[in-house]
Parts: sequence; C-alpha cells; structure tokens
Amino acid sequence: MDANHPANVAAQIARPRFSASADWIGLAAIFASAVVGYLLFPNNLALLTRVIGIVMLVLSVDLVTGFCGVATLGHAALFGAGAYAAGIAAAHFGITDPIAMIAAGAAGGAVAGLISGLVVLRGHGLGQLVLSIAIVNLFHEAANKVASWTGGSDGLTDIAPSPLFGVFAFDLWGRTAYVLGIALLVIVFFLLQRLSRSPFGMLCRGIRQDPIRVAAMGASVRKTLLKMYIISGMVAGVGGGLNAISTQVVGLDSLSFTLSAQALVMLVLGGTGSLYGAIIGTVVFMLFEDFVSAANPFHWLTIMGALLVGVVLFAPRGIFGTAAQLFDRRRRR
Amino acid sequence: ETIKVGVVGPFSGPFAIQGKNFKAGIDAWMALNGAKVGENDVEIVYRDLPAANPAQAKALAQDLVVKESVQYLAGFYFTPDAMAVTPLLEQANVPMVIMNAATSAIVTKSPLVVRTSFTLWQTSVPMAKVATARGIKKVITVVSDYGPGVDAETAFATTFKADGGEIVESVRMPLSTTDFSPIMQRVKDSGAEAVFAFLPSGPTTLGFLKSYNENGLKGAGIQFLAPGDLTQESDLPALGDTALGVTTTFHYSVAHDSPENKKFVEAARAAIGNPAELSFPSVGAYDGMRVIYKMIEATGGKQDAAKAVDAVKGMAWESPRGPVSIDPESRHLTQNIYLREVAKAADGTYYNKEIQTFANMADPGLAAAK
Amino acid sequence: MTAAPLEISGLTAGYGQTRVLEDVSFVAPAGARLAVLGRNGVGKSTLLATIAGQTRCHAGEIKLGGVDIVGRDSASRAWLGLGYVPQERDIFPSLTVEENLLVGLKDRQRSAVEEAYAMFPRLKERRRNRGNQLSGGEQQMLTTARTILGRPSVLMLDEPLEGLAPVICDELMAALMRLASGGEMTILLVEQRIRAALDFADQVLILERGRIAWTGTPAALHASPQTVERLLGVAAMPHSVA
Amino acid sequence: MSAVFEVERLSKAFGGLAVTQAVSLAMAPGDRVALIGPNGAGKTTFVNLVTGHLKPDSGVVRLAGEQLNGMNPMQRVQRGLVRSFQVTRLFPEMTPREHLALAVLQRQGRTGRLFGTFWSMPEVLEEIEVLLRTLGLEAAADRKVAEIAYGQQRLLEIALALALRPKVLLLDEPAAGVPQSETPRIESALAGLPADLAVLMIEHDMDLVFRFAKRVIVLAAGTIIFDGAPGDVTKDARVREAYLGSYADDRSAA
Amino acid sequence: MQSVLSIAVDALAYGMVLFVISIGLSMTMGLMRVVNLAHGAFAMVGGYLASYAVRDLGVGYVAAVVLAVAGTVVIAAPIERLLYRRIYNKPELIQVLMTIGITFCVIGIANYLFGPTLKTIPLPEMLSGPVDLGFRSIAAHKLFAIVCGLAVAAALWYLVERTPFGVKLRASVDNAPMAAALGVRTKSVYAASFAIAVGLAAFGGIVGAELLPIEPYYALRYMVTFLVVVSVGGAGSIGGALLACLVLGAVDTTGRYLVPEYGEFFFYLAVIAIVCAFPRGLLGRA
Ligand SMILES: Nc1ncnc2c1ncn2[C@@H]1O[C@H](COP(=O)(O)OP(=O)(O)OP(=O)(O)O)[C@@H](O)[C@H]1O
Ligand SMILES: Nc1ncnc2c1ncn2[C@@H]1O[C@H](COP(=O)(O)OP(=O)(O)OP(=O)(O)O)[C@@H](O)[C@H]1O
Ligand SMILES: [Mg+2]
Ligand SMILES: [Mg+2]
Repeated sequence: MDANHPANVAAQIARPRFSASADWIGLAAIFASAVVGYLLFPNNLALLTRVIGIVMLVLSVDLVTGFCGVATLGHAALFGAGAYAAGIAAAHFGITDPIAMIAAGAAGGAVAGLISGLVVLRGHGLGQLVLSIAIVNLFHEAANKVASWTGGSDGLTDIAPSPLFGVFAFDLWGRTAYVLGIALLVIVFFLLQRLSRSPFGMLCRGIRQDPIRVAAMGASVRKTLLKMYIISGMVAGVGGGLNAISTQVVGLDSLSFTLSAQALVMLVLGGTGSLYGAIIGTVVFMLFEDFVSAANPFHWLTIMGALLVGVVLFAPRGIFGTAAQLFDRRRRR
Repeated sequence: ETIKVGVVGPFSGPFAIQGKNFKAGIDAWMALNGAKVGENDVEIVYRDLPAANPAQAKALAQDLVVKESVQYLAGFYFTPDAMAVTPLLEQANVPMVIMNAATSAIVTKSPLVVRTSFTLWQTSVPMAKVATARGIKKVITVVSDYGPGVDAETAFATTFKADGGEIVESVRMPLSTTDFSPIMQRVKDSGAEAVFAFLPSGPTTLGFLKSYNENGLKGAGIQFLAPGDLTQESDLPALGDTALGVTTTFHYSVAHDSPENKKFVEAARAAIGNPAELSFPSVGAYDGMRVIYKMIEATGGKQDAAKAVDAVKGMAWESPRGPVSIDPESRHLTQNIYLREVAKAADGTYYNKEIQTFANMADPGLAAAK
Repeated sequence: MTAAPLEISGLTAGYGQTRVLEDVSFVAPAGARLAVLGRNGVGKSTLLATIAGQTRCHAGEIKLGGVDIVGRDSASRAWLGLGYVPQERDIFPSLTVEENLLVGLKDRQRSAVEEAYAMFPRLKERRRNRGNQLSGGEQQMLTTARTILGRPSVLMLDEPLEGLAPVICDELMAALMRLASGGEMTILLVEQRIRAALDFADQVLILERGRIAWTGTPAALHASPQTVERLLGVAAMPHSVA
Repeated sequence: MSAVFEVERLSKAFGGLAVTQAVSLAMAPGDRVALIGPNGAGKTTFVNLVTGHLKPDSGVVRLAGEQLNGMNPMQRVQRGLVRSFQVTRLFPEMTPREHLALAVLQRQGRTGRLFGTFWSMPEVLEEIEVLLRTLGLEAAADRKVAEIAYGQQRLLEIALALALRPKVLLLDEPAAGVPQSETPRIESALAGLPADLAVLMIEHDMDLVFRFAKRVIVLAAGTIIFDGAPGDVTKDARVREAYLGSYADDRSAA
Repeated sequence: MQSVLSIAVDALAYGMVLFVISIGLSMTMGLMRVVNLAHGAFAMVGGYLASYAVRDLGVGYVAAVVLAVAGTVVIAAPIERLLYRRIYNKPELIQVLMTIGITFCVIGIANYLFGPTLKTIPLPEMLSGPVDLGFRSIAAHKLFAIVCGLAVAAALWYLVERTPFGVKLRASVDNAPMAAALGVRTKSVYAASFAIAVGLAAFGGIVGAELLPIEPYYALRYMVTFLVVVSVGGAGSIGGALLACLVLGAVDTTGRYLVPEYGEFFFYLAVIAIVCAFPRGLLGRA
C-alpha cells in the first residue's frame, strides 16, 4: 500500500535524461565562452555584442518555430519593434537609462509579437510563412513612412544611452555593451530553460507535433501560441533594445525580411528546438560570415552558401542537433 | 610606418558594382600616385557591408579602428551606415571620408566628416533650373520611397516652385516596384509636361525607362528629367537604345572631357577589369584618396583627426569630374554639376554626353535645412 | 525444380542500432498460405517491412523466386513480384480512389481496376473521392485491393482485417483463399484475429521477441493450447467454424 | 431518465452523399453503448460531428443539458466530451509518460504554467503511474512514441482519453491494431471506468462489442437501423445481411 | 473608363508574367513538397544562358529559349542528383537551409562569371514593338508572356492531372515508401519532375526578363514575390497560382496607379486578407 503513496511513487520513477545540473552546466558554458570571447577578442566586442543581439532574435524564432512549429520568415518585426521602441524612447522621450531602454525594447517586442501572432496564427503551413513575410514587410513600410519618428531610411539617430547604473559609459570599445549583453543573455537563457521544461513548454512541443491532438485534450492551440508569440516578442525585443543601445542607431534593416530569413537560417544551422542550437547557429553563422567576408569581401557569399549546403549534407539536424545525436549514440553503446 | 585606411562598402550583394567602383577608384589613385606618402606606407583594409545595416556598419568600423588600428575611415555607400559610425569618430580620433552616401545631414553629425561625393540636392536642383529654362510649367515627380528619393523630390520641387513652376503631382513608389506601367499611366493622366524621376541605379531603372518608352510617354512628348543615377554608366549597355536622348544632371560623367579624367579613366578601367562597369562611385573614391593622402601628409603620419580635417578645409584641386573644392565650413564638396544626354559613340557604346555646366555648386541641402 | 517464391534465411533487421529480428529463416512454397502470429511488438510488421525493403536488413538473405533481393530497392522488389500491404493504411491521401488503384497497376491495362471494384463494390461507389475522405474500413479495402491489382507472386498483408466489418472480412478472406488456391500467389498474412488467420492458413509461424518460436500447421496449433497460451497470450482458442 | 448526452436529428452530407441522416440518440450516465455498422456507414463522421471536428448541416448536440453547437472541439473537451481517434494521433517525439502528464495537467488547468515541471508534482506522477499500469504501458513509459509498437500506441490513445476524466467518452475502434492477447487490457480498462461515465464505442471486433456493450446501435448508410440489446442484434435480419455475415451464424451456433 | 481598362490590361500582363515564373515553384512546393528557394536561381540561370546565346552566340530568339531551358535543366540535373535527392521528404526548414545555400552559391558564381551588371535578352522584331489594342497600346512581349502563361498552365495541368506520370508523381509525394512498394520508381519520377520544374523556371526567367531583368541578385530579389504568389494560390494548384497571380497583379497594379506611395501596403494587406480567408491558399490542396 505504502508504495502507492504519491511521494514514494515519485521517488521510484527514474528522472529523465535532463536534470537541473545540466541546466547549470549550460549556463556556466555560456558564461565561460563569454569570458573567453572577452579575453580572446577584446577588439571585437562590437561584433560580439551584435552577435548577442541576434542570438536573442534567433532564440525568439526558436521559441515559435523550434518549439511550436510555426514557421516564420518575419520575426525581424519583433526584433525591430524592440530596437525602435528602445531607440524612440531615448531619442524622442529622453529615456536614456539603458535598463529602461531594454524594458522599452521588451515591451515593444511584446506588442509586435502580439500583432504578428494575431495575424500569423490565422494561417497554416505555407500560409503562415507568407503571413509572416507580409507582416514584416508592413512593419518595414510603416517605419519607412513615419520618418519623423523613425528617421525613415536614414535611420534613427541621436540615441545616446546614459552610463549603465550611472557609472559605466558605452564607449568605443564596447565593453559596457558587451557585459550588459552577456548579463541579459544569461538571464534570458535561464528563464527560457525553465520555460521549455514547464507544462507550458511541453504543451507547445505537443502543438508542434499534432495540434489536433492538443485540441482534443481540451487545450487552446491559438491561445497557447499567442502567448508564446508574446514571450518570443519580449525576447526579440530585448535583443533589439540591446542593439539600439550598443550601436546607437536603428536602421530599417532591423525590420527587414532579410534579417528574418537570416535568423531562420541561423536557427536551422544550429538545430531547431533546442536553445543551445539557436546560440550555436548564430555564433557560427555570424563569426563565419565576419571571417570570410573580411578575408574575401568580394566572393564570400559562395563560401557561405557552401557552408549551408555542407551542414545539410553532413549535419542534417543542425550543428548542435547532430552533435547531440552523436553524443547520445555513443553514450548508449 | 604603415598607415591603414579602412574602407567600408558594398563589395558583395546587389550593390556590389558600387563597391567595385570604390575599389577601382582607390586602386587607380594608388596606381597613379603610389602607395607611399612621405615615409609612410598606405594600406587599405576593406570591409564588406552588402546592404544598409547601421548596426553592422558600426561593428565593422569599431573592428577597423580597434583591431586593425586604421587611422582613416572611408567609403560608405549608404547614409544610415555613415550615420551610425559618426558618433565613434571623436573618441577614435579618426576622420571619415565619405565617398558616396548622399544625404546632406551627415556632415553635421561630426566635425570629422569630409565628403568627396555629392548630395541629391546638389544634383537635383540644377534639373529644376533646366526645366524652367526649357519653358516647362507642369511637372510630375516620381521617386522611390526612401531617403534619397524624398531628398531628390524635395530638392526639385522646392527649386522648381520657387522659380514659378507647378508640381502637378508627387508620386512615391515603393522600392520593390518592378512593373511601372501603372505609374506611367498615371504620369500620362496627370497632364504634366515633364516627369522628374529618381530611382536608385540598378535593375529597376531598366524597367522604368522601358515603361516610359513602351507606354508612349516619349511619343506623347512628356520630357524625362532625372539625376544621373538613372543613367549610371554601368547600366547603359543594358539600357541600350531605350535611354538614348534621356537628359540627366550629375556631378560626373565617365566621358568628361579633360586630361585629368583621361588619366583617371585609363587607370580605373585597368583596375576594374570590365571597362563598361566604371561609373561615378569610383571618382568619389579617387578624390577621397587624394584627400586622405593630403591628410596624411599634413599630420606627418601621426594620428590626429582634427588636424587632418583642418588641413583639407578649403582644399581645391582639379578632379576627373572638373574643378572641385572642400567647403571649409560644411566639409562638403563644391563642384560643377553637368546636364548630360545619353548618346551613342562611334564604336556603338553609350555614354553621358555633357551639354551644359552649372559651375561651383555648393550643397543646397544644407542651406535648406537651416 | 523451380525455386520457392520466397526464401528467408538468417534474417536480422531492426531500426538504427536496435535489433528487432534475429536470425529468422523460413521458406514459403508456391501457393502457400502462411500466417505469421505473435504478441504485440514481437516484430511481425518489421519482418514484412524488411522483406518489402522498407526497413534495413542487417544480415541474412531474402530470395524472391530464387533471386536475392537484399540489395534492391522497394520498387524493383515490387517489379520482381512482391506485394506489400502495410499495417498503417498507407493510402495516398490526395489521390482519388481510382488513382490510388492506378498506381498499383504497374504496367497493366487501366481497365484492370474493375477487378478491384469487383472485390470491393464499396470502392466503386467512392471512386472519385480522395483517399483522405474515405472511412477507415474503406481505406483498408483500398490498400489491399491496390496491391492485389499488381498481381504479385508473393503477397504480404499486415493485419488486413483491421477495421473491416465482419461481412467484408469474410469476403476478403474468401477472395485471398481463391487467389492462393490458384497456385499463382503465395500469401503471407500477419493477423491479430487468430481465428481468422488459422482458418485461412495452411502453415503457421509464431514469432517471439524477434525469433521464430514455433512453426506448424493450424491443426497442430489447435492441438497444443499451451503453445497458444505461452506464445500468443490467449487463454482459450476461440474455436473454428471449419 | 436523465440523459447526459443527447443528439437530435443530426445530419451531414458531403456533396451529394448523405453520410449522416437525422440521427438521434440519448445516453444516460453509466451507459455502455456500441456503435457498429458497415464500413462507410458514417460512424466516424458521427463522432466527428459530435465532437465538433466537422460541422453538421443540421441537428443538435447536448451535453448535460448544455447545447454544444457552435463550440469548437476544444471547448467540448473542456466540458467533458472526449474522444479517441480511429487512426492514432500522438506526439511522436514524446514519451507516453509525457503524454499523460500533459493530459492530466490540462485537465487541472495547469498547462499555462511557465515554470516548474511535472516531475516535481508527485500527485501528477502518481496518477500517470496508475494509468500506465492500468493499460500495461509501464515498460514503454519512457520511450518515444515513434518507437513503440502500434498496439501500444492504441493503448496510450485510450489512456489519454481516460486521463481527461470525461463525462462522455467516445472511442473510435479502440481495439483496432491491438492484438487479441492485449484486448483483455482494454476490456479491463473499460470495465474499470467510473460507473457514471457514459461510453460510446465504435468497434468491428464483435467479441469485444458483445462483452462490453449493454446496448448496441447499428448504423447503415447514415441511419440507425437497430437500437437495442446485444442479444437481439444477431437476430435482426437487416443487420445480419448488412454487417455481421457469418459472425451471426457463429454466435447463434455458440 | 479608359484608364480602368488600361489598368486591367496592365494587371493582366503583370499577373501573367508572375505566373509564368512562379508556376514551376508551385510544382516543386506543392507536388514535390520541396520549399525550393533556389527557384529564382534557376530562373536566373535560364536568363543568363538566353542572354548569352542571343548576344554572344548570335542565336535566334526561339533557339536561344530552347537552348537556355535545356541548358538549365542540364546544369540542374547533377544538383538534383547530389543535393536535392537528400532533402526530399526532409523537414521544410532543412530544405530552406539547403536551397538558400544553393542560391548563395549560384549568385556568387553568376557574379564571378558575368559580373554584377544587368543582362538583357534582345527580343526579336516581332516581340519588341508595341501592339495597338484600340484604346491603348501594349508591349508585344507582354502579350507574348500572357500567351506563354496560358499555354504553360494548360500543358502542366494536363500532365499532372491526366497522365499516368502525374498520378505516379502525386503518389510518390503523398507517400514515397508506399509508392515504391507498389513499383513506382520514385527517384526517376522525382528527377523528371524536378527537371520539368527547373525548365519552367528557366522559361519563366527568360519570358519575364523584360519586367524582372537578369542580374546576379535576381535569385533572391524576387523570391519573396514568387513565394507569396505560390502560397496565396495554394501550392501545387495550377488554377490557384493563376488566380493568385491575377488577383495580386490586379491589387498591385491598381494600388500602384491610385496610391503608389501605399502600394506595398495594399499588396500585403491583400495577401493577409486572402490567406486569412483561405488558410491553405485560394485553391490549395488540403
Ligand atoms: N521506427 C521504429 N524505430 C524504432 N523502433 C521501432 C520502430 N518501429 C517499431 N519499432 C520497435 O520494433 C519492435 C517490433 O515492432 P513491430 O511493429 O514490428 O511489432 P509488431 O509485431 O508488428 O507489433 P503489433 O502487433 O503491435 O503491430 C517494437 O518493439 C517496436 O517498439
Ligand atoms: N470529407 C469527406 N468528403 C466526402 N466524403 C466523405 C468525407 N469524409 C467521409 N466521407 C465518406 O462518408 C462515408 C462515411 O465515412 P465514415 O468515416 O463516417 O465511415 P465509418 O462508418 O466510420 O466507416 P469505417 O468503419 O470504415 O471506419 C464514407 O463513405 C466516406 O467515404
Ligand atoms: Mg505490426
Ligand atoms: Mg470509421
């Protein structure tokens, strides 16, 4: 009888593969690579900060695409909304405190996420993809049109964030921006790890695999996805805000289809459905791009293309996905 | 000692031809003037920025300054990219020489910015004068809906109206437009005597000019006025007869008749490989290099941005495009603007034939902004 | 003497690293009606799928009419005379019933689809409907009929009775019996309904964790209730009508 | 008699084909009804109409007195009308345990939670364990569904429906693909269902039907041709001809 | 009235050009279930080959079209064999990654071989002049595009819906292992239909070159438009693609005439409206 006591039952069941310690190891790995990045490339911090901003965008794509199965080629709308929200707060309302700007970015991203979600979730499959393209293009056009707020195609300038905590100024070497970026990334990553384990995260994965089954369990597919879209918007918005702070300009490119498509490519490159995949994909893509485009500014696109093709051929689940699979296989033997 | 110059431009991507022209202009300069200023070697470090992307522009500039330790930043095809970099200059102690980006306001963002290209105000205002001189009363403007297009429209309309002309309609079309028939129909229906147009050079200009012909506007006697971006030399082979007779105003024609230009074109064509690809960004780059060499000379190779910029204020020389000088106050280039017409040469190639000169134009855009 | 239609020896197969079948060997003579039985998950479906070329064969030999087919792809196996009706009702959802049948024809005349309609009149009524608009049972009829139309020399059916109304089951089993008794066709039947399978088969093969655990005739199986109990987990054998 | 579930004159046609024609039925709590009929008679369609996966042309569906027309499938499930699918619909990359966790959490309205996991909720774990045991799925509990045999997937399909603790349970061929050796598990699971739950089961396995059902409804060409006790159904000439075939002989012989 | 008619003509011409180029993509995406973002790249290759044939080899227009289409298919065949074959039946996102990679490579190579400038395909006398329609004149090449579009639509429809090949293709796509088990040589079927789709892309690239001129970035520049058209129509549906092209062509053209500065808005709002009303595209397969 006693064996059936809830606590005992729980104790009898082997916990699954993941465990809290793996989470901490992951966070520690991110932190460690951040420190290594800082020490090894003290002169590339601007690039690295930009990478962090884009990592947030790609994480945000992962939330809807990798976890929920909603394909999107329009996620830059969320990122750009965050960037413009932070930039406009600073340039037009004098809100120059970096933390407040990040908050503005997150809020802007969340609102854009809500709008995108409301539209995109009305479609299925390819329809979704096209709706997302339409959304990002509409956002882009709108930002171009209200040039008095956004600076139009000349970009939004005059963003001058005040020093972080009133002490650390955003300088040429970009140290402050980098440290701020890393701190934000670690926080966001920690929260997303939690999220992906949570009942909500599980429900989302269920939706990706079979939405009809989820509905047959009495859960609302639309509401769940919309919620995820808003969360995803906040994550992208933080990235956009970070970008606005570190570059002090926001351009229309941050709302572009191109950026959206790149983000998706980075995600698939790293491996969908895993937070690590999103980070690894972005870092590999951007550093590789930076490296080859500096090495050969004229023909690097071909090499980039070859990389993508190579990944599909030799690591069809993306870099992280395939590595994890290999590791798993080896361990099982 | 080696002095590094960081050049940011579109070397791949849809605008690669413009980046190629940057490089051709720079190579031409170095071929003609050597890679040494006094004791110092000059080395160019290129960074690719395929499309307008201020965040990346800033990251690249930072990378150039901090890691490559460049003493000069140059290039910049798009305005937002240049704008993104200006806040860095002071702290980095680096002057920036703009070889293309054409929005007037950039030079006001930092005292360390010098421009050797042109602004859309500079090239559009003379076109309004031409229209008035031709006795045209009603014009419709058609521009691409982005910064430079709006600049061109404003510049033209302001000047034309001040001279008593009438703008019957102002059309702004999305950059992505590919089919211009409906726009031409609209031009036709507007009752204007001439159309003032601006599109970024590239694939769409072909369709635009074709539509102009095919929809019978040319036949109906509606004149075509535009800044020279529309008849960029590299597009002329593709435009072919379609462009014949189109008149544009611009600061530079590859066919400009002067010994200085002959020398330049020869060197630049050798550098670019395909002679047909040479066009205006190359001359901005060529003159930009002249300015940078002067700066190096003035500072003796020491990094001192303010001194370097001061040294070129008021500098005047004979450029391949004609006589030019740097306005000491705005640090923008005062230059001649030419009215040109697309013509066919004896060897069957097309070129922009200069038919009228507007001498010593400063940037009217800066004046208008005040 | 001509080679047997189907000869399996030492067959080992599975998914990725996991092995599902271990060293399975048997021979099906011409016109044989072989029933493959076994508990849930012992590898019955895997056996058929491996023979059909849909699952990788790790080791062993599969001979079809004397030809070793291990290296060949499914399509060539089909042209060599193998017919396979999978368990999961693999109809083509966006094709109409008639088009589904056409795919199975191989190079036969289009008019041959009438044979399928004769076997299952229900399909004829629904001939213009798309596959995904069919009821479960209709889909089952369609998969079976489609494969039979290709006139295979060896026909493998994975639970063809699932989801069929009792009357239709009777008719299908009768039709299969007719096909086999002509001697042209050798039939391999995996079926959960033990009684139906035993009524049909002339030889029984029971799998247990990927290995052949028992072979014999239906009569012998009837005579040994403890085998049934042990290998199939069914306490009392439902008695046969025959 | 107080009906928990009522259907009135439900009709549906696809193009020209009337698949459901004015079907009416009522079920009381605790009812055990089998819905049988020839292939293509409209049984699955009937279930789809009731659960909201298809929109009826006319007719009314009521659950515990509340009219369900116009509600989507999800809302119907939330009110206690739960189904299983004829062709399994599961999450291929999740384990049975995770499936059940999701179902249990959903029933408790906890799937919106952003933090915490079911592994740290002992009462949820225990409920899952009980369900797994009932259907004999313990061994497969932590393997991906894509890797477990089809028969076990069918069992999981039933477990999922049970985890939602419905008022009315609609089972579409729950035993199809389940080997005879395993059908007792299903039967025992069904036997162990709460006494006040109304169950409607579609099934072609007559042995199971006759052991389970207290009432049999026969649907043919979209209309109910028989509604009565299991004992009487084999005697009905129309049913024998349209559906049962030799089975009826067997059974009367037995 | 005059201008309404005039707009209608423009809309039709624009729509049909879009159709000619997009229909091959509709085939790969809808029938082969491959999100082939390299479609534009193949259209571009066709354009380059045709331009090269006419300008540098001095071949006649018709011969150049045939040569270019055939040439593109020949170039694409090994790519299909080595790369595409690995991504049939793979998740869409993997297909996106691979085909974007291919596109990048094609762009890079085109840039290297032909330079970054525009390439035109000189038209024969017959197609280059305007044709008088009574109320206005229209470029002859636009009429040509309309005719080509209709011809392609009809031929493709027949092939897919009425021939045994079409049945085998659709069966292979629905369920490749099962089709193979029934004796369909799925690999050859895929290779053949891929060749057809690529041929159509090349043909569209050539016929549409007057509106969408050939340059290295062609491959990416118009991809979004093609993707939108195909999805709005419903991938794999020929009628759907045709309808989508006409509707979107009309919206785009009218918007551009009436309110050019909001042209994009109307186009994308129309896209959103249509997709919301028809989540699987106008005539999409379920
Ligand atoms: N795709 C797969 N990947 C990994 N393992 C699999 C896969 N398909 C089946 N298996 C495993 O192989 C074993 C045999 O499965 P198979 O489907 O052949 O059984 P079966 O005898 O047909 O069972 P059933 O009677 O339930 O249909 C099972 O343990 C199953 O878990
Ligand atoms: N979407 C649809 N369009 C057209 N006809 C359909 C559609 N869905 C079902 N049908 C037809 O309706 C009839 C009833 O189908 P249904 O699935 O309800 O049958 P069923 O009684 O469940 O049969 P089975 O026992 O074989 O599962 C079938 O003939 C089927 O072909
Ligand atoms: Mg099986
Ligand atoms: Mg059914």
